Amino acid sequence: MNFIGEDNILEVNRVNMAFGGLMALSHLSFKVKRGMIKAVIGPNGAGKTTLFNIITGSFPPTEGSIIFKGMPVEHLKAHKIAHRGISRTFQTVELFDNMTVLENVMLGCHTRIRTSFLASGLRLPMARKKEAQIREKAMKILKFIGLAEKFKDPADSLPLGEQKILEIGRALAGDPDLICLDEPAAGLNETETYVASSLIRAINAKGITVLLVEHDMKVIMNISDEIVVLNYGQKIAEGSPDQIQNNARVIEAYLGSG
Amino acid sequence: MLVIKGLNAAYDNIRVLKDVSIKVPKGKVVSIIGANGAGKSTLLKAISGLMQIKKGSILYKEKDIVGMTANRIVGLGISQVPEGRQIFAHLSVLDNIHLGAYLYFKRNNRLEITERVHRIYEIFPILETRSKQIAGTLSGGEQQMLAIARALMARPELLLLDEPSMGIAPLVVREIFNVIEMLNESGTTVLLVEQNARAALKVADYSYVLESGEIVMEGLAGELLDNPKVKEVYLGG
Amino acid sequence: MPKLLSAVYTILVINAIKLSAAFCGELCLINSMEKITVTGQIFQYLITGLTVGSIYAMVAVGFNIIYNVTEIINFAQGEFVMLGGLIMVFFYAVVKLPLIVAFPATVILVTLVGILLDRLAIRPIRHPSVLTLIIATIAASILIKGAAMLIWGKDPYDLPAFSGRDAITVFGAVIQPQYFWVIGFLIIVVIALSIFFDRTIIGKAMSACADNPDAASLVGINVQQMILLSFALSAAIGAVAGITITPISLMEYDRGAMLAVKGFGAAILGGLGSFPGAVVGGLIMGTIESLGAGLISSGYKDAFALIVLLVVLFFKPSGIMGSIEISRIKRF
Amino acid sequence: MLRIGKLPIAVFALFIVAFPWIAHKVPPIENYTDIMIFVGIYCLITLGLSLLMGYAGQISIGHAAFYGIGAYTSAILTANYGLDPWLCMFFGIILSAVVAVLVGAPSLKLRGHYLAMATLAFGIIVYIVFNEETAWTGGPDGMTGIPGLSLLGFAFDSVDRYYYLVWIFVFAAFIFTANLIQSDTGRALRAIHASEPAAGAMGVDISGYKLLVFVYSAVLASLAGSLYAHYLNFINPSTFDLFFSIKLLIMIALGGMYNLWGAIIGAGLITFLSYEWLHYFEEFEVIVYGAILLVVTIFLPKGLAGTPEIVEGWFRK
Repeated sequence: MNFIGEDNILEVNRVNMAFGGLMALSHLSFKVKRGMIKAVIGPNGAGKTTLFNIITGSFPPTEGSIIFKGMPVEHLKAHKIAHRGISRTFQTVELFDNMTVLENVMLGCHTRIRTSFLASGLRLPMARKKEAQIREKAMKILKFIGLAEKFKDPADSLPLGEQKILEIGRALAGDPDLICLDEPAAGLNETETYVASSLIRAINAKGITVLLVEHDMKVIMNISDEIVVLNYGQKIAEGSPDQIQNNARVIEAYLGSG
Repeated sequence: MLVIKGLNAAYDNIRVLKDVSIKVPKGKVVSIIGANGAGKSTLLKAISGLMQIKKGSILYKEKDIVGMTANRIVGLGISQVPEGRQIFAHLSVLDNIHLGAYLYFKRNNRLEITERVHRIYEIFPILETRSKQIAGTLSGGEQQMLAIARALMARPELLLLDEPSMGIAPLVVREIFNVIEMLNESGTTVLLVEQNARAALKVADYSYVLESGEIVMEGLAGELLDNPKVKEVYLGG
Repeated sequence: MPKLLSAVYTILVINAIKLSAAFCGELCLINSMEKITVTGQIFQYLITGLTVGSIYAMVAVGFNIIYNVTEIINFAQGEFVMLGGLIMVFFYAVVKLPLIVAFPATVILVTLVGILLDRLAIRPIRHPSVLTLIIATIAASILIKGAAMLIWGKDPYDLPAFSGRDAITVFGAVIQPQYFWVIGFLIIVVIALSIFFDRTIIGKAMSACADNPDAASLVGINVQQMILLSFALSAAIGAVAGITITPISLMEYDRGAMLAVKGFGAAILGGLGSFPGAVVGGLIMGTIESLGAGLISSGYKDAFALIVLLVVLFFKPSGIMGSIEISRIKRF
Repeated sequence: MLRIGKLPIAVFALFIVAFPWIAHKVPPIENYTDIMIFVGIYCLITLGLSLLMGYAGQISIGHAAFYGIGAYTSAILTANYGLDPWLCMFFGIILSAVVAVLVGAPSLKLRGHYLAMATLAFGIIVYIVFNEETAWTGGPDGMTGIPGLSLLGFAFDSVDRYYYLVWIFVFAAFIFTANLIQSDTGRALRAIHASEPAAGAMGVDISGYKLLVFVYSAVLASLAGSLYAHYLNFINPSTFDLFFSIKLLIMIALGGMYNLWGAIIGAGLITFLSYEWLHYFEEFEVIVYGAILLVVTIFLPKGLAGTPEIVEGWFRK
């Protein structure tokens, strides 16, 4: 499907999310333009991960809607949303630790190339052809993210920096239109952070829209086109990195002075 | 106060620490910086008894504590604030704080415990307003404060902090480092493990750099801040 | 195909007829025996249900103790009850100890079995996962059952009621004095445990172990000791349940599994981990079973409780008194 | 761990083909062909269970129920209605699949202990039905007069003939399952085992796959039940009790559920134990099972099929 003239790939419309009596998000609205890198920042507990979970279908919002490529998706389950073209990574790495590096990325292709239960069980020629396709595509992605040499290693044997990169690779394998990255630099050192930010730029250069949550302000200011700031589930500011850095409310609630 | 000599540790035959030797003098803040996976957390776990040691000695007040279980080491005056805010998520904030003084409860010092809780609330006023809340519902920054508060309840002479700034908003990080400085001024010795090298070096007196399980550099924190190699690798140039 | 359809249809019809016939039969029988009224009969089922329910409640409490400390479901929980009954028989009938001495002796012995269970089956597992823990406790339950069969054989055993068998009649229903013992012990156990877990620091320390064992040892809690204590406590409660129920319903070597399943049903129904929930769950479970067996079909007696268990699991797995918020952060 | 090599399959196939011939030549094991029929029947169930438990990570302690549904459908429809046995086998499979969907859809939303208890309760309920519906099942006394199998006039009426029939089914199931594991479907199942949130985010239909593999394992168990009924020509409920479900658990735990060979090894060992070698233990039998299960859980978490890995580990040291 092609949405020529669709300016916004994602719209978050007046989303409310309540857990028990606690409001994790209240009346949150913002838009993500196709092809940009948009960052969501805010203190812990501001609702950033909750927002990601709602966008990617872990649970539906209490109220409000999420419009992706012009269609509401807030009621869909996670795998349906993945099929529509939203992919994600997790704050604490969620790799499949019972698989190799290659298999992790191969699974990422699941949204695009799949074989049916019967076809795989009977190992029909069609299933074999698809399996070869999947493998080829996964290797290509591993080369792109620079982990091709480690394709046979168990995923959990990689150092954290590479695990985070691999998770991004796995998310890329489904050819998403929008990729949501939950703290891609958390726990990484300067060098690893640099690798991760370059990768995010490279992904964006391929035309994939990026939505990311991050604490590392250097990463945020360097790579994002627009920033949304959350505090206690509410949007307190939105704008370019420069605007945000000089926004009085943001300084007071999040960045601190000096 | 704490002297570690030739420490070796391994997970499933993969060596994580190789002949690590460090010293933590009484009343000082010592920090260990290094990349992820360098073995920083393992080192702290080895000291606090959560991790089995292959070889080497850990002398605390001239007494070897290698092989002691974690719950006994706490009794000697070493408290650890574990990585990733491991509070008791299902219990209330006050229960969490009380459990920090578990060993004192066993000795039945009720009055002293009330006093200490009071003192904790002075340091972290936000915890007093949340004392009835289930700890798992606190924000990340509040959970980190709670984890520190819980460790302080045991009246440690040596406080081990594992990545206190990880995943926390910059504003709260500053607050937490202020608390560390304040604790040190009131006499607590601190051993700090941090990814955030700049903050760690600012607050510390002395520092070690850990790379792939080995100490590759050490020195006064101020000197390391100006060291070109440290600058390049850990402070981002 | 039509043949099959008609077969299925016949099955349904026959069952429906059987059910209603059984129901009418029961009522007719009651009418013909003028001494027992319908309400009396139902009251009788209720009393029996509450008594059996108290035992399920105690099994559920045992589940909860271990679960609250370790997040393990101990599939061998029912074996403690069985052992309680049979060891009591041994002390009372073979060693000829008086009741008052045999009782604590039995509890101590079963508690030892609980401690051994932890030391020999749970602690040695190096990388415990839900699956290995389930398998280990099932293994232990088979072992205990097998040992019981070797020692006591396959016959059911009886014990004298604690305060005689002179029944009291209320509204036409016969109440054994032993019923009061069962319910009394349940009340004592639940009150004591609630105080222990909510008010004492050791109780809180035990909950902390379930939450985060590493963090618990970092504040000075001896986690292994707490786990051991939880197994000991829940074995002791199982023993009490077994000793008090034997005079009413006898005891044999293979009762453990069914008691465990129904006790678990009670625990789930009330909300896993909650002690008041265990009591409510157990009583409901026992009542449904007793009414179902009495009014619908005695052959399906065991099935009623299990169907309730499934319905609860399918529609409200957090139970009627459990907290969804808390069950969401649990590991297992 | 995952590659199922062609060579081991060929060697194993050769062994299975030659087995009856060898058994005839060696008097002490002459009756082993008969036992091997039961091994094959149990293999069908354990193959499905190892896919369900080992690969997809979903526990079931109620598969005796599907085994029983297969057996009783075959028995009731042949003995009481004179339907063709193959047709009955098919009906059994359909019925098991339907029951598996009805029970599996709500159960598989549950995790860990809850799922274990739900399947356990389901198994016991079905067992009670077998006992109570006397008009259909003959109650505790069981049913007789279940006919044997024949195809196009060829009767599987000798031990050897039935042996080959059963093992053809086993091989088909083995190859189908092995293909599944090495495909996109197998990866999806392992992904669910490792992390449901991540699997969902990567587009894996979690509840769909869980149900699919649950139904698949139920179908295999039902097939096994039908084969059992037509071989023995007699069934009674005690074959399908809780202990049988536990025995299945022992089989895959002993063999190793993370490897398809484990399913075969486990089924083989436990069957020979219970039909042949455990006679010496008599009443101790149950204790032996408990001890095996406990020892395996503690010392061989990956079962016997995992021992090469352990040995390899020693050498690396």
